[in-house]
Amino acid sequence: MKSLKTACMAALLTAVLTLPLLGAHLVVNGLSTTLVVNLWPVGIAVLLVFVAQLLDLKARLGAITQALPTVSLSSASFSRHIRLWLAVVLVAALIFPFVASRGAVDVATYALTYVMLGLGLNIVVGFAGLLDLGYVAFYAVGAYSYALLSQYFGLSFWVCLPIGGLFAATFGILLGFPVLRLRGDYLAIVTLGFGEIIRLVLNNWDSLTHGPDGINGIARPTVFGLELNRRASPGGTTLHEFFGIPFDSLYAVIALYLIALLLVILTLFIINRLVRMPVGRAWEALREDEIACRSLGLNPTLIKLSAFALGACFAGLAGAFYASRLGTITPESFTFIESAVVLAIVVLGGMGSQIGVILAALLLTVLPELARSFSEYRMLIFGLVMVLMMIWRPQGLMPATRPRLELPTAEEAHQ
Amino acid sequence: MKSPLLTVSGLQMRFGGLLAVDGIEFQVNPGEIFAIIGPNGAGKTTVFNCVSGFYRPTAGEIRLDARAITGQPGHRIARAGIVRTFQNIRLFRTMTAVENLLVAQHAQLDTNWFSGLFMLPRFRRAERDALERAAYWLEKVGLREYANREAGNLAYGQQRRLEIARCMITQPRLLLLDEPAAGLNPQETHELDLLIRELRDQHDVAVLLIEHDMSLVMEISDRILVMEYGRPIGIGTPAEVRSNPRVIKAYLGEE
Amino acid sequence: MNDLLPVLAQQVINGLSLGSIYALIAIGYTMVYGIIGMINFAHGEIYMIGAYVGVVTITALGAASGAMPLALVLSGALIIAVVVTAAYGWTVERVAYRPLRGSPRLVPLISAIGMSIFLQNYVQLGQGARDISVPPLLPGNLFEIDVEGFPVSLSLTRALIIFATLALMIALTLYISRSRMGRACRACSQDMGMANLLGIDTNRVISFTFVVGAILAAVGGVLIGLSIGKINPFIGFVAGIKAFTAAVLGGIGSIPGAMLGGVLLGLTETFASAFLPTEYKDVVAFGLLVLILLFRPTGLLGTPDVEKV
Amino acid sequence: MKLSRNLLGIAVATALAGVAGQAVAADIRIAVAGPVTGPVAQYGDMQMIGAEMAIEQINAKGGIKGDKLVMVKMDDACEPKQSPTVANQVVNDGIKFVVGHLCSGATKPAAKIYDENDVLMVSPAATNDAITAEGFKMVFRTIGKDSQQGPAAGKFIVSHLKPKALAIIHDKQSYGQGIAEQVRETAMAAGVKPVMFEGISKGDTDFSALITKLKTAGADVIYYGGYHPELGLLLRQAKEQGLQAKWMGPEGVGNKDLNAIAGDAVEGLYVTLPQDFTTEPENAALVKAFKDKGQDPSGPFVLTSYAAVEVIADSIKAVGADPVKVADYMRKHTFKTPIGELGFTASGDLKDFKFVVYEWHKDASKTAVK
Repeated sequence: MKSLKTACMAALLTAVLTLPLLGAHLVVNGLSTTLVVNLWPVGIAVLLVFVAQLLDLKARLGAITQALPTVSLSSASFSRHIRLWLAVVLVAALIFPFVASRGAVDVATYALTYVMLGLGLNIVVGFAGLLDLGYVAFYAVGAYSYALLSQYFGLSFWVCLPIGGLFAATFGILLGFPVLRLRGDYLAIVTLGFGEIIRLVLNNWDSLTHGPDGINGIARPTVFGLELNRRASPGGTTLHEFFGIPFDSLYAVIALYLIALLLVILTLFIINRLVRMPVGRAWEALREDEIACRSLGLNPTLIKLSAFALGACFAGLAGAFYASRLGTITPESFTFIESAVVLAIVVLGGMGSQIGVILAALLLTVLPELARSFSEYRMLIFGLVMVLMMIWRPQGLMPATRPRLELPTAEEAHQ
Repeated sequence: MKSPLLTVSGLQMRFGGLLAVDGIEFQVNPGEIFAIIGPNGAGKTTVFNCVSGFYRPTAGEIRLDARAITGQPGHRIARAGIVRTFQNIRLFRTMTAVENLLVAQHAQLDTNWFSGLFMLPRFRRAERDALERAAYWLEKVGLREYANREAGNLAYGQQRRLEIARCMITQPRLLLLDEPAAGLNPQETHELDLLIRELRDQHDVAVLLIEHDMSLVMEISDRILVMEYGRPIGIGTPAEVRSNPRVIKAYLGEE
Repeated sequence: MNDLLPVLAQQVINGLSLGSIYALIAIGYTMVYGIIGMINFAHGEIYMIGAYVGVVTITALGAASGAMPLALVLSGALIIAVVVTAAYGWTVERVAYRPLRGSPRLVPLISAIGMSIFLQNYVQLGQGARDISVPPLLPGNLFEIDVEGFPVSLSLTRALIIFATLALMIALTLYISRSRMGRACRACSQDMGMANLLGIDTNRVISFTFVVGAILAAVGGVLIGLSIGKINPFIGFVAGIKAFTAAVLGGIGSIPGAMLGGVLLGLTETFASAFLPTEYKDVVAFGLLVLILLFRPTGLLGTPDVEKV
Repeated sequence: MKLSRNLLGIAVATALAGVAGQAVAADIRIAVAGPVTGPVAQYGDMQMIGAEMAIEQINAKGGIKGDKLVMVKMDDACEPKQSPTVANQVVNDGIKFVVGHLCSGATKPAAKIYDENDVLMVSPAATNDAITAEGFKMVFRTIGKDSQQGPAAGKFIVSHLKPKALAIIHDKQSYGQGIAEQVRETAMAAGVKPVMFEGISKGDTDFSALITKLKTAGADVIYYGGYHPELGLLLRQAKEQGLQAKWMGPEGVGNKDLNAIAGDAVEGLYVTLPQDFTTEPENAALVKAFKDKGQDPSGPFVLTSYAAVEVIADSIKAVGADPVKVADYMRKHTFKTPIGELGFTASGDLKDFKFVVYEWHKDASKTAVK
């Protein structure tokens, strides 16, 4: 039982903190600004803090989260079943759009986009340990590359997708070069500045990006050449005409979901391979100790640039898909908050842990949609979760575990 | 006399007003164990940092096999064959011991992405070879059963040996050891002595050593450079150095 | 082009007043970074909270007494804003940063970003997302001289900002160089570990740093509320980044540096919007930040720290 | 056949939430989509009270042949990112009629989804031309377009204000910049070339440098395209720096909050607004109904939202609750509403929508300028 004194002190402090901001509500009506005093929230806050201090809740909560089971992916039993688990999840993901409601499929597609962004940022922040706060810039580059290419040159989605990824990767390298020598927090701020500059340029460069109006009428992806719209563009055939079935926009929603799923599977496949390759190990080594890397002959410049480029490439792909799904994009949807949300996903999931990032992405995008009225508190909870995670579980929900490497027996070894 | 492996001539390093190292001259011949000794703050580690490319010397020249490497970036000097350990061990702590040894082989490994992405046989073979070399070196430093343990969780002595193994796996030509015996008990120091001799004899690597443990230095070094306040005060075989009046004065003070 | 002079004079005045606000907030970044080497990402929000508490107090005092003399309302608002915001500064450090002392560099930074998002939405929950307007308490200009037909003026509130910034800066510099706590701060910024060994209660010093930063940000918040007349829960974000740019421009860790950096940034931004289309003002400010960090991360007055191997 | 819950946990839960939303078949649901939260929530409030009043009054008169109208409030916070999710939710819940969305940026992506799913959308506030420029059949609006409001302001400036040096500023948003461009084109067509055409960034608070630039350019008439927060600051800082000029703005600035920020610097501001129908004699009863509920009917989007609901209700009464038939009916007929006789063009815009120039006063009142 912590001493009563500290509990009272804490309660008093809470009162001082919450009285002006929660207790007195500023109301602007016409000419005058008046105060509507409502002490309820202050009372609740003070009571909560008082009780929490009294029962020393903080320490107890900390202990509970510490005890959360960490499923170690590489424990022998789990790895044998990994193939089975992956198959089950994949089948479920494929069946899902055909059974779930249209709203649920749309939310799932939205979530899959964030899974891709999370996996991409996980390379930069999770593996290479470079805190990139301007990640939304590459998302925007991908989206605008597809939008502009499709509008000015009429290129199809499947042609623009790799181009969008390439453009974003180039911007990744452009951003990477100048920040090579910077340490963690300086790097974070420069990337933040870079993200804001990209958004402002997109918003001000009217001749190319139509500024705030953004770009409208972006073509949806085609499925094996079949268009998903109700009316076919000149020379094209639509999905429902091809199959002779009446038009139902559900087909488009399902098709978009499946494309998103395809992109996520592609991302997972590539990243999983990269992590087991020398370049993947180099990323983690860089995160651990850049000086040691240099002393062993690894060139930190190349490692950083490859991390930035790849992270950006996946954001570019997600951006191109986002543009094709929405049909219209404006600079307003590429603000810093997007970067913060994707960072929250990587942090919550567990930096460097792919399964964790996927779970966190699903959680943080589906939960607010489930309770729309609840969505007002979404960002509040994001912020709080980021702080609490760092205090109680910096390693994240599903922390990555080191893969076990079987050593060849002594006889085979030769030198 | 074979041509020297490493030649350092007129080495000077200035930090703002402070002249940390000045007028350092020495050579390390192939297969030789060369030690640098001197009181704390004599500039030993600064010389090390200049040779390994972490500092760009303000004057003087460093040659490897008669090729100048002064001021080249650290990673290029490492690829040229000069690898080092650090006073405070710099292992990749959350990565496993074997992963540390795989990262070290990055320069030699086939880093072709295409073969890696599709796990082509060329890539699988390269990885298997790297794993075998790692197993060999883990065996050599007695850490084989700790292969999958995180480097940060190993005992202090084990971490020291892993760091040395990590250097050796890059097949260096000159190994720089920065106070390897620091913090080791006599038994571990003796094992270290044997390990260094074995590396020099079986893996034709020259060793440049900074060490305070005089018994180890005198016993293992072929030649020794003594430094004080950044300047050389004596160079030669252990016997010559032991009888050099200036060295005795520096170490034992005036009678 | 002799009529360029008054325009330049007016733009310099604009730049000085804008720069003073950045300087007031930049102090918070510089002190915290100087002592525990961490960017207090939530500092912009502390400034926003200062502005809100100021407006709440002004409205309360204004409404309650009606004819309360202006000086009393203003000083009352400043005092209450400073006290409450200092409490926020202390609490943020105690809750979000102290438990993370000594953990890897990314961890406190991410916690700071989380705290910044939390505070923004916490105020939005309490006061709504809409703009709150502040009645012009101090209308009128300190001076309005006519230079060759072009009115050059400085409003009272902006003059107050420049004066307050100068006064606080001098007071703080003296305090840090003269007082016991000041010496402790300087010791901690050199070597936290050693300072701890020598018996300095480093936790108290760190809390003090956050409180001082919060106090200056609160003053900035109240004065901005008065002079600009519009606040909302998001003003802290951009102001925070710009103030950090000022802190880095002047040399992070140096208090006079924060002042110099703030003024320079204010002038750059003002002349950018004077001679370029105004929409590129922010691009120039962010561009400046990226350039400084690339070519002179230690800033104009900062002390370079050699990377020890 | 629903897959077992535990396998697809979250996703299925969403599906069930969707089904549960299905109200009793007889009622006709109308989704009112706009900014319930976010920085321009006060415009969302106007939309909500307008639509709510219309629905209550229609239900009070027995609804439509016995069926009650049900209002479903949807929040998109004026964010282009959220509006498609809201639109999909509307389609998913089987709602056939939408009064909304409010901001141009959020309306564009939603309009495409509604048109493809035969959902009738009537926006009471989005004025950007591009919304009805893509040949949609189900998209209408009960407010004028930028290309109607811009010229009205441009002509007024040239004919009444006769500027020596016209400056045009906008807030780099699709609404503000759209109207500013229209005003520039109208002015240049009439031979008046603006000396300045520049954007400020939304959320900016310090415009002293811009004001000095306006003073240097000797601007005597300044048109601002955007919402009230930034214009309020511009007016206040212009007064501080002694900039003597006549200001003009679109309906986005025309509300009381402008007075709160700018104080008496707002005196003499010209604003183009939909005709203020609250002063019309036949609306007296309606205005009293709002006042009884403590609501202010004079906001620019209150009566347009009311009218939107009324048009939908009248069309359903005529041809039943099939959105496609309602859309065709709306294009062929005119409707008596509190904002006058409304008729729709093929693209869904109002046939003629008069913007009237008002003069704004520091006590937040406004007088029409002849």
